[in-house]
Amino acid sequence: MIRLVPRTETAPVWQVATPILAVLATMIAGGLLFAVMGYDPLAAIRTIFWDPLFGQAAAYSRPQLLVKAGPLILIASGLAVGFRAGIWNIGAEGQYIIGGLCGAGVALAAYPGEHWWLFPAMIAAGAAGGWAWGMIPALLRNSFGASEILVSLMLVYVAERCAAWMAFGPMKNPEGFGFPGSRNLQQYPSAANPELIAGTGAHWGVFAAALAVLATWVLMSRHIRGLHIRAAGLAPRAARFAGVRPEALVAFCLGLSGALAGMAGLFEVAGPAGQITDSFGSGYGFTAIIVAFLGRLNPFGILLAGLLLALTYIGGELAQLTMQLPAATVQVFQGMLLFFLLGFDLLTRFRVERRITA
Amino acid sequence: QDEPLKVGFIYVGPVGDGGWTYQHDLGRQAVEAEFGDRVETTFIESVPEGADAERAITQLALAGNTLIFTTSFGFMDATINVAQKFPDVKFEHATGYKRADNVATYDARFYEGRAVMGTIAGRMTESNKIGYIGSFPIPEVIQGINSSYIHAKKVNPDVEMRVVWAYSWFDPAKEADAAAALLAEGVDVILQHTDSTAPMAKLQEAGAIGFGQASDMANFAPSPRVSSIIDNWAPYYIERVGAVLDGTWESKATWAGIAEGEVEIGEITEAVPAEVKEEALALKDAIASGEYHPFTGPLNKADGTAWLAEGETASDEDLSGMNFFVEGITAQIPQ
Amino acid sequence: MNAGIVFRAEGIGKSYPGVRANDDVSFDVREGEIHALLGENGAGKSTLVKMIYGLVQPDDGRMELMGQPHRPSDPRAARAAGVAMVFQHFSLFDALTVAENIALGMENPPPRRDLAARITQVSTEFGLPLNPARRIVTLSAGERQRVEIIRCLLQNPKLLIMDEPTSVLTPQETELLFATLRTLAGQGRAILYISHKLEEIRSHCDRATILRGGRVVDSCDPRAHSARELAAMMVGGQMREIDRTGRSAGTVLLDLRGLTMAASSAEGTSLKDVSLSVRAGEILGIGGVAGNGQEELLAALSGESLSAPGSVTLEGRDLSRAGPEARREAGLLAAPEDRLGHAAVPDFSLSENTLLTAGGRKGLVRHGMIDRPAARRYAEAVIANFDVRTPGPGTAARALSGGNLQKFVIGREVLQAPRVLVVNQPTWGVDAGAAAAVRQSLLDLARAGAGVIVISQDLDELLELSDRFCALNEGRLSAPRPTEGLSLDEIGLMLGGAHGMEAAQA
Amino acid sequence: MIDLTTLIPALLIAATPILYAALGELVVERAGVLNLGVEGMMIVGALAGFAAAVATGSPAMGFVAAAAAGAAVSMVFALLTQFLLANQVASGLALTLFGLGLAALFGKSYEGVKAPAMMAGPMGLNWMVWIGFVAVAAIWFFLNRTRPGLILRGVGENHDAAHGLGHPVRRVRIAAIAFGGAMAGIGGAFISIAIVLQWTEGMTAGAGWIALAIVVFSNWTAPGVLAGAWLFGGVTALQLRLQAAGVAVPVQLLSMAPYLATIIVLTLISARQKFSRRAGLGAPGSLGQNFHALR
Ligand SMILES: Nc1ncnc2c1ncn2[C@@H]1O[C@H](COP(=O)(O)OP(=O)(O)OP(=O)(O)O)[C@@H](O)[C@H]1O
Ligand SMILES: Nc1ncnc2c1ncn2[C@@H]1O[C@H](COP(=O)(O)OP(=O)(O)OP(=O)(O)O)[C@@H](O)[C@H]1O
Ligand SMILES: [Mg+2]
Ligand SMILES: [Mg+2]
Repeated sequence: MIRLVPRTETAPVWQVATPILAVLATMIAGGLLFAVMGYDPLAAIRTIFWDPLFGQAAAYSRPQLLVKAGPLILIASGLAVGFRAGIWNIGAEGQYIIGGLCGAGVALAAYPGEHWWLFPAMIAAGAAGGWAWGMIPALLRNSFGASEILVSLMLVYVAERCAAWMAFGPMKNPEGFGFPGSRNLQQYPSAANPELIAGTGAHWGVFAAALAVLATWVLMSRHIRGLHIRAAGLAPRAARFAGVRPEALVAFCLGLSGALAGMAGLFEVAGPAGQITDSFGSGYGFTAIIVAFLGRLNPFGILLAGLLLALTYIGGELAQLTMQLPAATVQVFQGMLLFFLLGFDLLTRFRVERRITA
Repeated sequence: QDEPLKVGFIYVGPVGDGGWTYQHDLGRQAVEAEFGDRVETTFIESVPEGADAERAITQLALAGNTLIFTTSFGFMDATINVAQKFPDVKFEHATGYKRADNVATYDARFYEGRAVMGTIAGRMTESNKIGYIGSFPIPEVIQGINSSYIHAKKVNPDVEMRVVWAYSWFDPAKEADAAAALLAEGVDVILQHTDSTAPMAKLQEAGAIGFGQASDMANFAPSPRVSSIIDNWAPYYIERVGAVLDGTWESKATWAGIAEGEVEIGEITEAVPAEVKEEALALKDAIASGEYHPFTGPLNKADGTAWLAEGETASDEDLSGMNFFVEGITAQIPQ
Repeated sequence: MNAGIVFRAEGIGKSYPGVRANDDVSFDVREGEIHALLGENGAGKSTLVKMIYGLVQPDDGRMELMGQPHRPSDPRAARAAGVAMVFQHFSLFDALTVAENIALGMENPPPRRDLAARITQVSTEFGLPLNPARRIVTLSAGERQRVEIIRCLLQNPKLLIMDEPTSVLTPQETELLFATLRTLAGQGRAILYISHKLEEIRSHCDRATILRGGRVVDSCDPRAHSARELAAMMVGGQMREIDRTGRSAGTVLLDLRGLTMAASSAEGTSLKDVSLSVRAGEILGIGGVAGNGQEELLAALSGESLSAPGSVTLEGRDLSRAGPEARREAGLLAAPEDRLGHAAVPDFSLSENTLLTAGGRKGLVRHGMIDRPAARRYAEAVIANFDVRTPGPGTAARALSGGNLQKFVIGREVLQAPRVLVVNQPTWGVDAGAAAAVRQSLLDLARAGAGVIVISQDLDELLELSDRFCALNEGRLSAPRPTEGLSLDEIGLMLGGAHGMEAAQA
Repeated sequence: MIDLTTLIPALLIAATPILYAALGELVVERAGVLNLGVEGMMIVGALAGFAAAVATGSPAMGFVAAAAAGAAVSMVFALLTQFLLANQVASGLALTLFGLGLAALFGKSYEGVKAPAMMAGPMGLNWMVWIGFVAVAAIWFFLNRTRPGLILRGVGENHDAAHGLGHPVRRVRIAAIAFGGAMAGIGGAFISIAIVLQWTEGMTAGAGWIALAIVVFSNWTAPGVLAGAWLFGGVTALQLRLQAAGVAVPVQLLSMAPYLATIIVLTLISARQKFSRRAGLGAPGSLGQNFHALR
C-alpha cells in the first residue's frame, strides 16, 4: 500500500525535479497520443521540442521564442503574486486587451506627431488601463464580497467586445477603406515597439518581462511584503495578525497583475501585433495562468515555464507545417503538461511511502 | 524534372469549419489535382491574426514555399511585412487592399451572388419581411445587405429588411439564436453572412427558407436551403499557380465574380417555383455577361442623400469602402 | 470475571512514522464508571480513543466490547457496536441544523419529524434542551457541546468517549455536563474521559489511567491524589513550582476608554463600552466563556481591528487607529488563541514565523528587506529559551505539537520585550508541564516591568496568574476586582453566571 | 414589440445547456469541490453526444454518451484533486484546456456532419428542456430531503467532521465530481444535438464559465440555479431580439449585456450575503479545500 506523509520541511530537490519529470511524462504521453493518431512520435517530439531551438530554421524561431514568451512571462509574474496570496485573477486576458486599447488610444490620439515622450506615455496608459480593469473585481470583492474569479473572467468577455467596438468604431483606420482595425503602430515610429537588438526578437516587452521576473523575485523572497503575501495565501488570519490589510492586499494583487497584463497588451499592440483588431486578445492572458502554475508560482520558474510554453507553441506550428499535425494537438499537449505538473507537485509536499500492510 | 513548386496556405480557421477556410482548402486541393507532382502544398490552420500570423507566414517562407496564399483580411499587415523580408517569394492576400511587387490581392464580388439571392428572397417571402444575419459591419457584408435588399425590393416593393449582427464569422449557437430572433420578428426568409449551418437548423424547424453561404450547405436542401452562394477559389488558385510555373506571375488586384466562376450560385431547389428560378438565373446570366451591374442607379443612401443617378453604376472604389445602407433599409450600421 | 467490564484493551500498539504513539496499552473500563485518561500532549490519548472509535486501526493487540471482540473498520462499525465519541475539536457542520448534525452522526436516523421530536425529548430529559431547527452557527459553545452529546446519546451507546470536551465550557456548564455523565453512568454505561484539567478529573472521575510516551504508566483513583501528584505521574518527575514573587504594580501602561466595536462578521460579538487599564508589572485576567467577545477584544488590541480615536492608549500614545505593525513598534504585542492559522502560518518554517511579528522590534527586517540569518538566529533563541521541542528553526509550524507551538508563539512575543503583552487562551489544550512553563514566562515578563493581559476560560489559570480579574460577557467587561480572596463561585457570577444557562433551567 | 410567446421558448432553450452544467457544478460545490473545468467537460460532452447521436441516429443515445464522456473526463480532475491533492483551481483550468483540445482533435471527422432531428416534446420544446426542470426538483429533493444528500452537504461543509463521523469524504466527492461531469456533458450535448445540430470546434463558447457564475448567483441552491439560467438565457435571447426588432441600441453594449448582467447580479447576491444575517451561509464551508485523512 502507498501512503502519503506530509513533509515537515520543503524539499528543494523535488521543487526542481518535478517540472522536469512532468515534461518527460508529457513527452511520453504525448508521444503515445501522436502514435495513436498515426504520426511518428519521435519525429513529432523532436519537431516540437528540438527543431525550434536547433533545427534548420532555428535562427528565425529562437528569437520568436522570446517574442512569444515575453508577454506570457510578464503577465504570469503578476498573476503568480496574486495566486500566492489566494487571489485568483483569471481575467488577465481582459486586462491585456484593455491595456492594449489604452496604449493604442494614446498613440492614435497623438498621430501623426512624433514625440519622444509618446512611447513612455503609452506604457503608462497601458499599465493604467490594465490596472483599472483589474481594480473592478478588486473593488467588487472588497466592497461586496463578489468572487474575483468570476468577475475578472466575465470582464474578459466585456473587454473583447470593447476591442471589437474600437476596431469597428472609434479606432478604425480612416485610411482603411472601411475595413476594421486601427492604424498599424509599427509604421508610426514614435509609437512603435521594434526589435531592439536585431535577430534576438527582444523588444521592450521582453525587457519588461525580465525586469518583472527580477522584481517579483525580490518582492516574494526577500521583502517582508512578499512574506505577508505568502502568509495571506496560506493562513489569511495569520497575515492579518501580522499587519496585512486584506482589502489593500486584494487591491495590490489585482492592480499589479492587471498593470503588468496591461503593459503586455501595450507592448504587443505597438510591436508584434501592430494594431487593434476585433481579435486582439489572443489568449496570452489565459495561457499565462498555466505558465504561472507551471513555474510553481516562482519568478524564475515562470521564466522557464514561459519559454517552455512558447517552445510548444512554435514547435506546434512547425509540426503542423512539416507533419500536418492538427492545431488542436498542441492544446491537448499543453493540457497534459499541466496535468502532469499538478500531479507530480504532490512530491514536493508529501513523501510517498510504500508499506506492506498485514 | 525540376523540384516541385512549393505553395503554402495560411488559414484563419480550422480546415473543417465547413465555410470560409474549408472553401480555401478545396481550392488548395484543386491545385494539387491540377498540377500533380509539379506542386507541393502545405497549410497551417487556425492561425490567429496578429503576431502569430507573421510568424506562421515566415515559417512557410523559410520552409521553401515560393508562393503563399494568406486567406484572411486580418493577415494583411503580416503579409506585407513578411513580403518585405522575402522579395523572392510571391504572396497572395485575400480580401485586402495593400499590395507590393511580390504581393497580389484577390477578392470575390459576393454582392453579385447576393443580388440573385435577393431576387429569390423577394419573390419567396410571404410576410414581406426578410432577415439578414450579418457577421461584422465591414464593406463586404454591407455590400451584401444592400445588394440583397435592392433586388428583393425590385421584385417585391413591399419588402422589409431586418438585420442582426452576430459579431462573429462562426459561432453556431449565436447564429442559431440570431435566426430565431429574426423568425420571431415574422421574417420568413433569411440570408446569412456567417459560415455555420446552425441557422439552417432553425429555419427547418420554423418552416422558413434560407441560403447556403460560403459552401453549398447541401445537407439542408431542398428546404430550408433553396440555393446558395459559394466561394470557389479553385479557378483563381489554379491560374495563379500556373502563372508562377510559367514565370508570368505579377502583382495585381483581382476582384472576380460570377463571370470568372469565383462566385457560384448553388443549385436552386424545387422548393422555388419555376418562374422565380428562371428570373433568378436570368439575372445571374445578365451579371455574368456584364450587361447588368447590381448597383445601378437611381439609388439613394439611407439618410436620403443621392448616391447613383439614373443608369449610373457604382465604381469599385465606392464599393470597396462601402459604409452606408441604401434608402429603405431602416437598420443601423454599428460604428 | 468479565462482569461489569464494558471495554477492555490488551496490548494495543500503534506506530506512526518515527513515533510509537501507543505501546502495549492495556486497561479496562467498567460499567457505570467515569474513567479518566491522563497524559501529556502527545502521550497517545487521542490515538488510543480513535482506535476504539474505528478512525485508526491498531497495529497490535486486541480490544473487547461487552465481551465481544471489537475491531471496527470505521466509525460506523464502532457506532453500530455501541461506541460513541465527542471529539477534541468540535465536529459539527456550521451551516446545517441541529437535527441534520445529529442525523449525520447516526446510523439509521428516524424520519425528519420523528428525529426532531426525539431530540427535543431526549435533550429535555437530560436537562440540555435544544431546538432541532437551529443552525449550529447561531449556537454558543456550550450549546454546541450539547449537540455533540445528544448526538451520542440518541444512539444509546455502551461506551461514551469524550476527548477534551470541557475546554470551552463555563464552570456551571461543566457541572451540568458531569451531572449528565453521572446520570448516564447510573444507567450502566461506561464513560472514557480525556482532559488536561486535573481539578475536574479529581472531583468527578472514578478511575484514571495514565499514559506517558504511549505506554500505560499508572492507574489510580484520582480522588486519592492531589493535582500535583497526578501531574507528577504524567510527566514522570516533579513539577516545578510557579514563582509569583517579585512583582509590583507601577504606572499605567495601557488604557482602554469606552471601546465600542461592531462585530466583524454575522456570527461575531460586538464590544460594548469596554474600559480597562493595565499597569507595569501587573497581570490582568479576563475571564469569560468563548464567544463573548474575547477574539474581538484581542483583535482590537493587536490592531487587527481599528477603533474610535482615543479608545486605545499606550503610555500616552493613542494607538486606536494604528495597525498591528505600528502597535508592535510602540510595544503593544499580542498572541491570539488559535495557534495554527492565526498566531502562526502552519506551512511556514519557524524562522519565517518569527517574521510575522518580530521583524521590526528585533531588526529582522530593514527597509522592508528580510535578514534571513537574523530571523533564523531569533527562532533559535526562542526555541532554546522556551524549551520548544523541535528539530530546528527550519521545521514547519504545523509539524509541532500544540504545546510546543504554543511555547514558541508565546516565546516569540515575550523575547521582544513588550511593554504590554495580550494573550488569549495561552494554555488551551496544552499539557500540565508545558502550561506551567508558559505561565511562568508570563509571570517573569511582568516581573521585568511589562503589563500582561491574560484572556482565558480556564479560571484556575486566571486565579493562579492574575492580580486583578474581570469578566467579559456578551461584549461587556465587568469592573476589575483584585484576585486575592475571590472564590470560584463569585467568579462564576461575574461571568454573567448564566450565559447559556437560562435555557437549561427553563 | 417583443413577442413573449417566442421569447420564452428561446429563453428556455438558451438557458438549458447552462442549467444542466450549473446543476452539476452545484452538486460538486455542495460536496466542497470547486471544479473550474466545466467548459472542458461541456465541450467533450458536446462532441461525444454528437458522435453518438450520429452513429446511432438517436439523440437520446447522444445524451447518454455525453453524460458518460463528461463523467469520464471529470475523473482526470478527480484523480488530480482527490488522490494527488493538486490545487483545484489549477486542475480545473487544465481540464478546460485539455477538454477543448481533445474535443477539437477528435472532432475533426465530424465537421460538416448533420445530427439526427431532435426529440420534440410538449410545446414543441425538446424533451431535455423538460427533463431539466425535473432535474432541478430532483436535485433540490436529493440535497434537502435524502440521507445521501445530507451526507454530501456534510462533506462539503466540514470534511474533517464528516470523516470523523465515518462518512467516506473522498468517495462522496468523487461521485459528485462524476455527476457534475455527466451533467456538464449533457449541457454541452444540448448545444450540439439540440440547438445547432452540428459539431464545431469551440462551440460551447464560454457557456461553462457562465454556469460557474450561476452557481454563485444561485447562492448554492437548485431553484437559484434555475433562476440564474433563465436570467442569462433571457438576456441572451433578448439582445438579439432587440436587434431584429430594429431597436436602435448600440450592438456592442447589447452583446456585453449578458456578461455585465452576470457581474451585477453576482455583486448583488454577494452583497446580500455579506450584509444580511438572514441570507444564510452561502458557500459550503470546505469549498475548494483538499482533504487528506491521516491514518
Ligand atoms: N496522524 C499522525 N501522523 C503521525 N504521527 C501522529 C499522528 N497522530 C499522532 N501522531 C503521533 O502520535 C503521538 C500521540 O498523539 P495523540 O494525538 O494521541 O496525543 P494526545 O495524547 O492526544 O495529545 P494531546 O494531549 O495533545 O491531545 C503524537 O505524539 C504523535 O507523535
Ligand atoms: N502528519 C504528521 N506527520 C508526522 N508527524 C506528525 C503529524 N501530525 C502530527 N505529528 C506529530 O505529532 C505530534 C503531536 O501532534 P498533535 O497534533 O497530535 O499534537 P497535540 O499535542 O495533540 O496537539 P493539540 O493539542 O493541538 O491537538 C507532533 O510532535 C508532530 O511531530
Ligand atoms: Mg489529543
Ligand atoms: Mg491535544
